[in-house]
Amino acid sequence: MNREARVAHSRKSNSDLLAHYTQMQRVRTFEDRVGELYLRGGSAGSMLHLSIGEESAAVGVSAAMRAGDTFTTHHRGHGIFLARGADPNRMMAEIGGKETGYCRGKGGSMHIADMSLGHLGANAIVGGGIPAVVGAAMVAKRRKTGAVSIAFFGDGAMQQGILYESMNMAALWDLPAVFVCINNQWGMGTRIDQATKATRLHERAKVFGLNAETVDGLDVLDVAEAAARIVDGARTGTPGFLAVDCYRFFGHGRKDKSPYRSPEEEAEGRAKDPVLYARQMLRDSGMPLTELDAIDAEISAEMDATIDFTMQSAEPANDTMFRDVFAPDQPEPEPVRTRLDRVLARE
Amino acid sequence: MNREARVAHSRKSNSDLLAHYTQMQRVRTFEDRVGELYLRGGSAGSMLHLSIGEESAAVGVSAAMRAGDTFTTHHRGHGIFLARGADPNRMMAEIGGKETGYCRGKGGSMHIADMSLGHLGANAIVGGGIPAVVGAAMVAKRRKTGAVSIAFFGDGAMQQGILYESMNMAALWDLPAVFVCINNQWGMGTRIDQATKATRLHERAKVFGLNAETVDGLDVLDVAEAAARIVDGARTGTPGFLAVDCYRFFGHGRKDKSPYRSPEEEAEGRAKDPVLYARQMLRDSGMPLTELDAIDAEISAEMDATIDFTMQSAEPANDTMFRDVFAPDQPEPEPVRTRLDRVLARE
Amino acid sequence: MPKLAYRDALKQALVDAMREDPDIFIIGEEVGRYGGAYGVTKGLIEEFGAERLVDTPISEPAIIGTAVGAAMAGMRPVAELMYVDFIGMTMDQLCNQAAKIRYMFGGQIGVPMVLRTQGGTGRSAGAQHSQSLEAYVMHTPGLRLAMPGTVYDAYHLLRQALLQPDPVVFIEHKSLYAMTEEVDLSVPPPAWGKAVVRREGRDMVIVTYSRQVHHVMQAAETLSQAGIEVTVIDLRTLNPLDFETIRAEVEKVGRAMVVSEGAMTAGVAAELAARITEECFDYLEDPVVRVAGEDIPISVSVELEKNSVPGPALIEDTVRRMVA
Amino acid sequence: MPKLAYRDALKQALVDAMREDPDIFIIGEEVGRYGGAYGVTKGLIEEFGAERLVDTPISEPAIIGTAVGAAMAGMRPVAELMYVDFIGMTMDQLCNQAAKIRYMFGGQIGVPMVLRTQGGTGRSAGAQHSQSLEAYVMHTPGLRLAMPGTVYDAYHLLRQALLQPDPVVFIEHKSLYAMTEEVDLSVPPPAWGKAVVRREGRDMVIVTYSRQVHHVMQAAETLSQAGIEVTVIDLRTLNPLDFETIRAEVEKVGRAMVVSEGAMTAGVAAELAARITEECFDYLEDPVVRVAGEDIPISVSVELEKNSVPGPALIEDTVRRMVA
Ligand SMILES: Cc1ncc(C[n+]2csc(CCOP(=O)(O)OP(=O)(O)O)c2C)c(N)n1
Ligand SMILES: Cc1ncc(C[n+]2csc(CCOP(=O)(O)OP(=O)(O)O)c2C)c(N)n1
Ligand SMILES: [Mg+2]
Ligand SMILES: [Mg+2]
Repeated sequence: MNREARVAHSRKSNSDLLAHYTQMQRVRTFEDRVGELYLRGGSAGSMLHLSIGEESAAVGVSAAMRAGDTFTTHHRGHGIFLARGADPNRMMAEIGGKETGYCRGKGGSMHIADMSLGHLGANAIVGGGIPAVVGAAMVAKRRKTGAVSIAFFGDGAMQQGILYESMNMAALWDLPAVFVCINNQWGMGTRIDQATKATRLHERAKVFGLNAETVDGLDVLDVAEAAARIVDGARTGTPGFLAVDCYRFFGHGRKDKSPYRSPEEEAEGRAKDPVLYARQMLRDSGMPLTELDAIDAEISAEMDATIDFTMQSAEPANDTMFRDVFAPDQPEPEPVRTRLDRVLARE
Repeated sequence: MNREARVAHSRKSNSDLLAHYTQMQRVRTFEDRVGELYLRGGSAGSMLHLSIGEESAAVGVSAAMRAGDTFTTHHRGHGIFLARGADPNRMMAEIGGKETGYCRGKGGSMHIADMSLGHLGANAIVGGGIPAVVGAAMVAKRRKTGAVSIAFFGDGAMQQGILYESMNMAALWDLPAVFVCINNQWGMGTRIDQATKATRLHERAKVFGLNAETVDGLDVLDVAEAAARIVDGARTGTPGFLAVDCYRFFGHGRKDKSPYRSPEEEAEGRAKDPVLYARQMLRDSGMPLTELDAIDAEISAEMDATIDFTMQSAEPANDTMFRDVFAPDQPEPEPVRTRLDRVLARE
Repeated sequence: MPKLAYRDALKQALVDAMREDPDIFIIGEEVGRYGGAYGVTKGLIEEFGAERLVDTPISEPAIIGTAVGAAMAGMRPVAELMYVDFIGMTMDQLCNQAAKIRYMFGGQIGVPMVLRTQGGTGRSAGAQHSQSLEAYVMHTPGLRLAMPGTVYDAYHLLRQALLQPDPVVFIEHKSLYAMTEEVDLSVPPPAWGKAVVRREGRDMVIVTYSRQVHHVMQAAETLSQAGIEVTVIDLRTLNPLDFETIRAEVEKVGRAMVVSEGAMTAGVAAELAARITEECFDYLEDPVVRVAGEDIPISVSVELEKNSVPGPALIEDTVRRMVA
Repeated sequence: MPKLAYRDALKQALVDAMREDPDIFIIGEEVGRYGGAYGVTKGLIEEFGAERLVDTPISEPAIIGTAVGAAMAGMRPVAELMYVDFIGMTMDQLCNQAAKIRYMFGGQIGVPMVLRTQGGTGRSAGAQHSQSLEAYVMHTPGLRLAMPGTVYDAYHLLRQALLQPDPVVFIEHKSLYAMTEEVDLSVPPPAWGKAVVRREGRDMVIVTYSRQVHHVMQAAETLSQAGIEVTVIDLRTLNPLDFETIRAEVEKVGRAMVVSEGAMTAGVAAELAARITEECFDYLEDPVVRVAGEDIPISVSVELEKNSVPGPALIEDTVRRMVA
């Protein structure tokens, strides 16, 4: 769409756009605070991956999802989880490794999940969470729940074989499964065209029999539309694939200064800012800046609170260490110390 | 090509066709004898996979290969190895688990190899031998040997993720690698369309950036032509993929009676007999039947001898058991009995 | 009492469990139409249909991953790996995902799946189809591990595995499928995780599992004729490990040996020997001796294959020398 | 003497080896332009170029498979797995292919590749990035296994690994990269496969490797101040395993403990304890005690992570109680 058509259109779908903007701004602000937590030494985990620049993928696809849908994410999944309704306090606390976190501080940023929101888990293995959606989609289909299951992953995972096995199964069995590749152009220090010659990513899914598209992530409305097509298609039995083109604004991890890419490239990439773009669309369509500022301020306060919540939360107690290896009704694994006590007691 | 054009053509390339026929007939006859060895209880290994019906793939692709080229095969690889010049005696002896075999009786039918002929090994893991050709092709490219490396595998392996990882790397690095899928329509009891919706197999390779074709395996000359295109392309830097359509005439293993497919289907499949077809082409182009019969008889005698060779060969000596776990200059792993002798000697 | 084959006991367990629990389904290569490479699921598709006997493409990593997802979504998959030798393709999904999900996610959810597979030697199937890889599984926190050695256990351990809240790796032995026994399946089984003392003796405790139970029992018979009486413990499950039964027997007898088909170094036998030594040291007259698979790949040659793993003769001989 | 970091010693080994042997090349994710996730290969691409520092897509199974093929074709690849935790995706290529090729093919060819990777805890990297999975490797016939604990060994073991005719899995420890030592690399190293006695004492032999060498040495210092003297054996390689050094020390001292960061059950500590017991039983006053990782996944929480694996306090305390 050209700019004029877009303004007209966004006026029409102004309320959608506002909702998307709000979600995207929440994601962006949350990610800012995560970085802050990290710098304050409050985050557990040496690895922390921010999704700044990718907000439209999280929010646009999420808009096509319903309660009951399930999903898995990769290691850069804060935005998706938030867009699906996560409590930012519990998220931040989990990232901080606190007992008030979603996973009681055991998982951290890369292993966060919430069954009640259909989040079957983030994953620190590139591609590791992909096949689970085939299983979840199979269950949804069999139980006729009408739910879809969506795997979110990065462009790097396009080179993991398990993706093709999973897409093939989804197609073969007509499952309500969707594969969403958040193509931020980089996998650590490897640009997508340094990882593959087949950079038209959706073609790879199409050849396996999936509905497949690529969408530019600049405009969240475009993403939402494409996602609606793909997700609705999956709901009615044709699994789908969506590549969302965007840019990883910062380093791979919080400390990575991306020396492997040029300032020019970064400037160009960051110019494609879906949050700013939505803000401008809203303004262009007549929304007063003061209103937008008010929204931002509210979000800022909400996210500030997550840091306090986290800093005030307790570390998990040491005796939780042996819990949840197996189900609660099962004996816990015997601690090494207990074993040693018994062995050494003989003397 | 229609029949007339084909006859004209085969007359032209009569000498090629005769050579191909001879090779295919050798493969077929060898496979017959393998079955015999098995029934006589002379084969080691409960698993024995015959390539009857697939001879044109082995011979046609082999014709495009040169000395110095390397290859790996799947579990149904006797034909390819023979076509590349294997000594049928040593092959049969290996299948019989004898010390005169290619691998001194340790490998058997599914783990046969010959470095001097570029055979980097058959594999009992579906897809297991595929990535090795990426490595071998990388070495060929770096050393500028002009060699290609070819992975042979079945249609079942098209659903193994490692194939896509390997093809992607070959494309990315412009390697002289070729992926040959011998599509005999079945993987054990699973017809190709029960394993995937994407039955136009070469499309999957094309999307990753490979030269890719499918060829009907009925006419070995067609296979040889297509293989020449694909293999030559790889030699000059564009990796390739070739699917050869054929039919697995018999069961998956020697004992499998294929109850999962209809007699009609089998009859139709076996009607596409590349050996018979080549024979008819030769006859149609004026070759006297007596000459063909003489060739067949010679082959028959050659292959009969492999059984005698095998039956007369010795089993590997028990002390070879610990040999070749590590290089010859390394100590062998200590046998359990030696350990026990030492431990029990204390008393 | 009726005679039943190990293979058929497994099938019966699947049938009975699937009738009771509509959430159980089987997923793997050739499990449906073909009936399983070793015939265990033959005929099941007729009763349960293709929805519950899901024939898959040859995509081991995704088979296990699909089962993980289905288990998280509330069903109870039985994922079949045709040979345990293929576990190497799936260990990320098995060990990084299935085994850790409950823990990483703070106990929110479990992965109640069974991974059915088979291993071991005896069919001259070569280096990539004859391994005993249970040590990988036993070493991985979060996985249960059952290895039935008898027809009765084939049935009951599989039934019990299908009630577990956590992932169970269930490894059958390829050389036992055709073995028949007279069994009364209606006899209530020992609790999940309990070992069984198959024979009692005063001279030696032998701890083992899976097919080696038979090799040990055969050696025990012969030894008995020579006046040497051994206790034979069949572990049945390696996780949970019933160490209390081992302890009780070893403390009575004062001498122990462990027998495993897996490669000796860093294998199951090492764990059992180390554990027995730690816990029963003052009762031991001799070191716990390991009889296990050689630290070599398995040859396709029938003789070399046989000599790569423990057999009754080696077991018998070792006991004699220890007891002497 | 110059101070050198573990990370830089590894780099130096790669540089020196690559200068000598043009067939060596490095292949893996982020090894070239990025310089390795832990900076080990930083700058190498400038000297050796992209042909010898092959940055790959994220395709672990094919990375290992490619290395296997390149090794068979006559070069000497150093395949890098960014975390040993990813080994689960590659175990088919590693254990069914690399480890068995020489054997299956009757000795025709070997697979002289090095798989460089790193493991262990200490960076709060969570359950899928903190494991110590060396037991899988040690259990697999056909693989060599080196685990350097010192800067000197980081250099020399890697140099030696790059001369081996067979596949070597080389596992670094993520918590050691920044560690510096004063070393003279020109001192000739012990032969490949030899353990080193880092300290000698009369009260206890502690057998360990990799980072736990430092925990043990630290405990040994403290114990020494209390008059307890321990012998510390750093295995350096787990395959080959230098049992003769262990035997000699244990026979002198009569008491042994093994320390490993890997999960205890069916882990490396089990193998070492079993082996020592078997071979040195009559010299042992007490059972060989295992101090090892808990049988649980690793938490991201810093405290829980630390408490999941052995540390100096636990080691010291255990020795005290044993010696008391
Ligand atoms: C199996 C596996 N291989 C490698 C890594 C290390 N790693 C973590 S993230 C990453 C890059 C992933 O790139 P992409 O999929 O594009 O996701 P992004 O980081 O861009 O969101 C790599 C190589 C890993 N965690 N898991
Ligand atoms: C990784 C792996 N999975 C499963 C098997 C069991 N298996 C052996 S051959 C085969 C079918 C292979 O079909 P295809 O690739 O088409 O080869 P074909 O037998 O038709 O030549 C299967 C499933 C195996 N050997 N390896
Ligand atoms: Mg990316
Ligand atoms: Mg086939």
